[in-house]
Amino acid sequence: MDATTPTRIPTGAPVHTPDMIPITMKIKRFDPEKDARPYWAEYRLDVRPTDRVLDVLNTIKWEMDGTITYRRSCAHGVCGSDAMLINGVNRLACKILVQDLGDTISVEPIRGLEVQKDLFVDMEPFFDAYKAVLPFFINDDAEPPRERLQSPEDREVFDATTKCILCAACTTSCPVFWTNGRYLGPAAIVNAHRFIFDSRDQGNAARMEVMNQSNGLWRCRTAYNCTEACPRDIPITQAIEEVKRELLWRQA
Amino acid sequence: MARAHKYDVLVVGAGGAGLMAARYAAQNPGVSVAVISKLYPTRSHTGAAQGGVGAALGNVSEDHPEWHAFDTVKGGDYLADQDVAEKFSHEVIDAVYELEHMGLPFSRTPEGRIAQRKFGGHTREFGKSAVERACYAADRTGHMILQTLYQQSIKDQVTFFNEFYVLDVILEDGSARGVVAYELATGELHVFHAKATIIATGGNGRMFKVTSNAHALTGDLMSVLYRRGIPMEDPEFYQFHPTGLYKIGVLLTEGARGEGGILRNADGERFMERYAPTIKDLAPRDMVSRAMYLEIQEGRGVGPDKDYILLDLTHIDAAIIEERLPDITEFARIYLGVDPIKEPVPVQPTAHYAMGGIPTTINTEVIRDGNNTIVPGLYAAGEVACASLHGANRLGTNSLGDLIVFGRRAGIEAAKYAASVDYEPMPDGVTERTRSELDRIRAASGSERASHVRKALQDTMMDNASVFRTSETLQNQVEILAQLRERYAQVSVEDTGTQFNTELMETVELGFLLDNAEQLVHGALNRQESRGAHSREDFTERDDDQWLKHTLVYKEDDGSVRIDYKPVTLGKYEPKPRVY
Amino acid sequence: MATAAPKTLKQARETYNTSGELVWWVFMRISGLMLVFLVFAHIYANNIAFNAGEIDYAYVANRLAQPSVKIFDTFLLGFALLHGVNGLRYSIEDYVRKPGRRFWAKAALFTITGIVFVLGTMTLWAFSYDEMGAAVRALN
Amino acid sequence: MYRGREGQWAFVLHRLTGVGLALYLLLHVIDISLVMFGPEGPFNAFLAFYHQWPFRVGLILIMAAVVYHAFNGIRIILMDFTDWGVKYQGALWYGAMGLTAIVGIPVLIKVVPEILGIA
Ligand SMILES: Cc1cc2nc3c(=O)[nH]c(=O)nc-3n(C[C@H](O)[C@H](O)[C@H](O)COP(=O)(O)OP(=O)(O)OC[C@H]3O[C@@H](n4cnc5c(N)ncnc54)[C@H](O)[C@@H]3O)c2cc1C
Ligand code: HEM
Ligand code: SF4
Ligand code: F3S
Ligand code: FES
Repeated sequence: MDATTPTRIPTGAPVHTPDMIPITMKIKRFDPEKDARPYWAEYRLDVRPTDRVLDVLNTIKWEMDGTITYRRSCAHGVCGSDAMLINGVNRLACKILVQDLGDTISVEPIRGLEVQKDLFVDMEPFFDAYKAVLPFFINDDAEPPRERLQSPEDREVFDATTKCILCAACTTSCPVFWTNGRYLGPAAIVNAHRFIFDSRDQGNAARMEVMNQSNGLWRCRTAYNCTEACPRDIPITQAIEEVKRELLWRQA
Repeated sequence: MARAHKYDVLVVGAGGAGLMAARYAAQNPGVSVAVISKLYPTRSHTGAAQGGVGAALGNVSEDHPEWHAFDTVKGGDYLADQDVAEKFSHEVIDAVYELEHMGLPFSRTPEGRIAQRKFGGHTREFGKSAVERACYAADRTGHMILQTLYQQSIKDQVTFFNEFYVLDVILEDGSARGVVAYELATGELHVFHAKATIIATGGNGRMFKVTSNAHALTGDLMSVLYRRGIPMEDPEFYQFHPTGLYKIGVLLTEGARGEGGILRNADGERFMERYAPTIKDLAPRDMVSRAMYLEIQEGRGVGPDKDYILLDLTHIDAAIIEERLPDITEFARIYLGVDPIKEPVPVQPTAHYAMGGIPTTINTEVIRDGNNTIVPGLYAAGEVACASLHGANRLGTNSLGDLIVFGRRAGIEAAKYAASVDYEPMPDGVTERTRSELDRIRAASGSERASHVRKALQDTMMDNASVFRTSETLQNQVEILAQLRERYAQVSVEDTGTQFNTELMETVELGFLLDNAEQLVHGALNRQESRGAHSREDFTERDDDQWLKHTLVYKEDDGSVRIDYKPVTLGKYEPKPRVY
Repeated sequence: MATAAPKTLKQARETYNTSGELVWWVFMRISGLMLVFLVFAHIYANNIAFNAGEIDYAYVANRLAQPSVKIFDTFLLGFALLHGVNGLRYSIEDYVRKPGRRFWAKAALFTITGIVFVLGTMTLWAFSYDEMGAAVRALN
Repeated sequence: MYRGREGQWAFVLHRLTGVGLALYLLLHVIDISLVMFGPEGPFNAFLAFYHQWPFRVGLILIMAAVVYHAFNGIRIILMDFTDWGVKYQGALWYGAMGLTAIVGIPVLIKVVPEILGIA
């Protein structure tokens, strides 16, 4: 793999900064201290097609209207702060570019959680559901002096579901969750999957019990919105179905 | 009135360091612990760390903690305290096993052990060749650490105050009594009374224009303590990571070079062969970043403006890239439209890591002067702290190691301290300072926008105080900072509401950033040598006779800046010229 | 927002009351497969092999006079009702959010289903359509 | 409206058809049960009532619904028990729709005129 002397000279496609284009940004706004109900606000501004939606929001906040409120931190899709309903689907604002959306962009808070202000929603019910599935490693055996062994194959089984950043894009895209907020939701199941299929973990009996509750796993109607929405490309529905089967065979 | 809370141990910050500290503090029965964070814990920037955590496990090839200690000291250009580096390189091995025991899903070797790979500056036998020391979970090691620690804190039933901004630390008669925090949801101030307070609030990279750091990394607590008279140690040592995505700064881990990636200039030349013949692209970050800047300065930069370098992964097996570097591959595809499997990726150095910070002892106790006078009840760990492990330049993977080693120490030490003392009385009017500052900003009617001041700060810091510095650029920046302070006083906010006022908080954070920039620029201006990440074009050599010492930057009551120094703890490893 | 963090298993148990969701899930699949045959055969018999526009009392009574039809229709009735009522329960639990209303909606659903089941069974088994059919034929 | 894809619409349709079928089933059992009251009973009168337009169209929709629901039901079962069912769920949905059309249209050609009383 050590290519000390280059056999060819790769220069790559030059990266141009594209010109600014005018866009219209529609934002569903709500300030509990002023507004009786949410309303749509429109902003017209020039941005680059390669800007992230988060950059556009920042430009609006920093240049046009400081009152606009949203969560953000990492700005590259790893912290899970800025899941929003963008042009009708759940996306991370920092992981979708203007050029993928066109010149009119609409942004709303994610659904099924209470809107607190503009794009802020109450995340507590989401985290409560997550916490309910015992999303932590359980193994009461004496700890070995070094690591517990796990084959690369065993590690691979649950690789996808270790990627979750708890952004809630999936849960708040789920039609069942919108109307039945007591449904655990895909994010919680994903995080249960991460442990259920970890060969080192021993906590499955308890976890399965939670999954099996009336608002648990079985409420999933395989609508796939979660899978489409996940910014980490976790095959969520696949994971849910794996847990369903595991639970079924276990009970059988 | 402010709401009041009381906990034996208070942890400020819920990144890797904070969560580790909380976990260890909470293991002492009878000690109550709470964690305050301005972000939900899993949003902390530890989650962005990609490449790995360095520990001499020797799972792939022979390795020893002594080698690791040596690499750390040498990588830090001998400014690291050697007692700290030695302790660290031994303890980090335990800490990594412990993470594994908490369930952290490391990638695995065929034998089922924790997988390890090469990383910049990590060598076998004191510099002979690169060694596989970075324990990793694909390119999401930090994510896994953060998630695992948060998961454990759920198991341990740790109490969290999320989206609370700590805006002041209460120091009275030389000891810490707790903090003042602003609740974003309500706009209320809360007073947290504590026996021991642990600061773990991460970095301050947002003072630069191109950075790998999150929007939230504004050096809040470094500034708060600075204003309270605690010095900042070694702030001039700020690391630029060689491979940030062109223009946006999103990081591409050094693991990419660990897996065989190569940096090339416009001629397609592997220029690192000239700068570091032995380990080439895996030289420490400061050297690589400087080399890249020099290539660009000499006209060998790539692109229409000849202002970037290429990271070439195209010769690596596509399957390996997809398996070991999936996230950064995706970043390049999304943000630059470049597929690393097919084409080299445009990169440029990006502001990354503060080697300096709140000065602490090896036991994470905060110190207030060059005589190592301890501030009772105050601890610091993680990127915000400076236990002098990283010296003048941090080695890749040593930050995650720092979090778990010193986070753990902080938790243990703070709990021990809290168990041994009573609550000291809470003085009156502790919220006054914070309240009046918030009221001032809310009521201000000036015409300035925080965003404009911040942008000016970031642009000028990038121009004048980044990879290369001269007395002229730094002097210039001192003046610019003074002007920016004046402009800051004119900043007003449009959002005067109480609930979820993020504009108000951004403005407060800008104030913190200005302090951080001040510390850095003054430290850099005074240090007339080049060492590690601090590179002066007017003093290009390292000067051990005069400058083998740590900087301490103080804020005086009248607002002026005072610089002091303290000695470096030396040991086995004699300072030598740093060649790789 | 301050969160006294975690949900313990105990709390989780309190939040989510146990039920036979798994069993129902399996039943939906098995009954669904059975219904494919039952329903399609039913439609075939009544709408394709026969002109649906001409259905009248005589036709129905004639059909119900045959024991094989009785048995077939009993299966159809049982599976379809159970499958359908459980499906309706899913919908109620998803859309009727207030606990009180949800209770009454489900109570009403189960009552109606019970009545319909009794009606259906009676229709199939309690009468002799031979006689009634004969009466009709006589009438014509 | 949330811009979901195949999976979402498959679910919405499955639920709508399911609920429609279940409600129809309840009515259907009730009206058939009227045969209990003998030839002089209300059965034929009821049938006459059903022969009104909205009910005739409704009956056609119910038949289309049951075909879709059945095929999509099989799609769901395939997803539940096979990995490829999940992987190709989108294609399977188009398949279910296609089968619905293939089976449904001939049936409708036969049945619609009869139900509408044209034939
Ligand atoms: C892109 C990237 C990749 C990296 N990769 C690696 C790597 O591969 N290996 C390695 O060793 N290191 C790496 N690092 C460095 C390392 O990740 C960081 O230094 C480290 O994660 C910092 O952790 P922390 O716990 O100190 O702070 P953080 O994780 O940044 O957490 C800070 C916490 O403090 C809270 N906080 C901040 N201010 C306040 C306030 N005023 N009030 C209340 N709470 C507050 C925040 O909410 C947050 O919870 C990387 C860094 C970056 C940016
Ligand atoms: C013809 C063959 C049929 C098959 C293969 C079938 C299959 C299924 C399956 C697998 C489900 C479960 C869906 C899920 O869990 O996501 C379901 C749900 C349902 N079915 Fe059927 N079914 C059939 C006929 C019927 C009939 C005749 C009725 C009406 C009585 C009916 C009413 C319902 C209802 C109401 C639901 C619930 C829908 C939901 O929750 O979204 N089904 N069906
Ligand atoms: S599963 Fe995906 S969409 Fe859901 S919370 Fe995790 S990262 Fe977000
Ligand atoms: S959207 Fe909802 S219904 Fe299931 S497949 Fe996803 S959780
Ligand atoms: S800001 Fe972190 S995920 Fe978008």
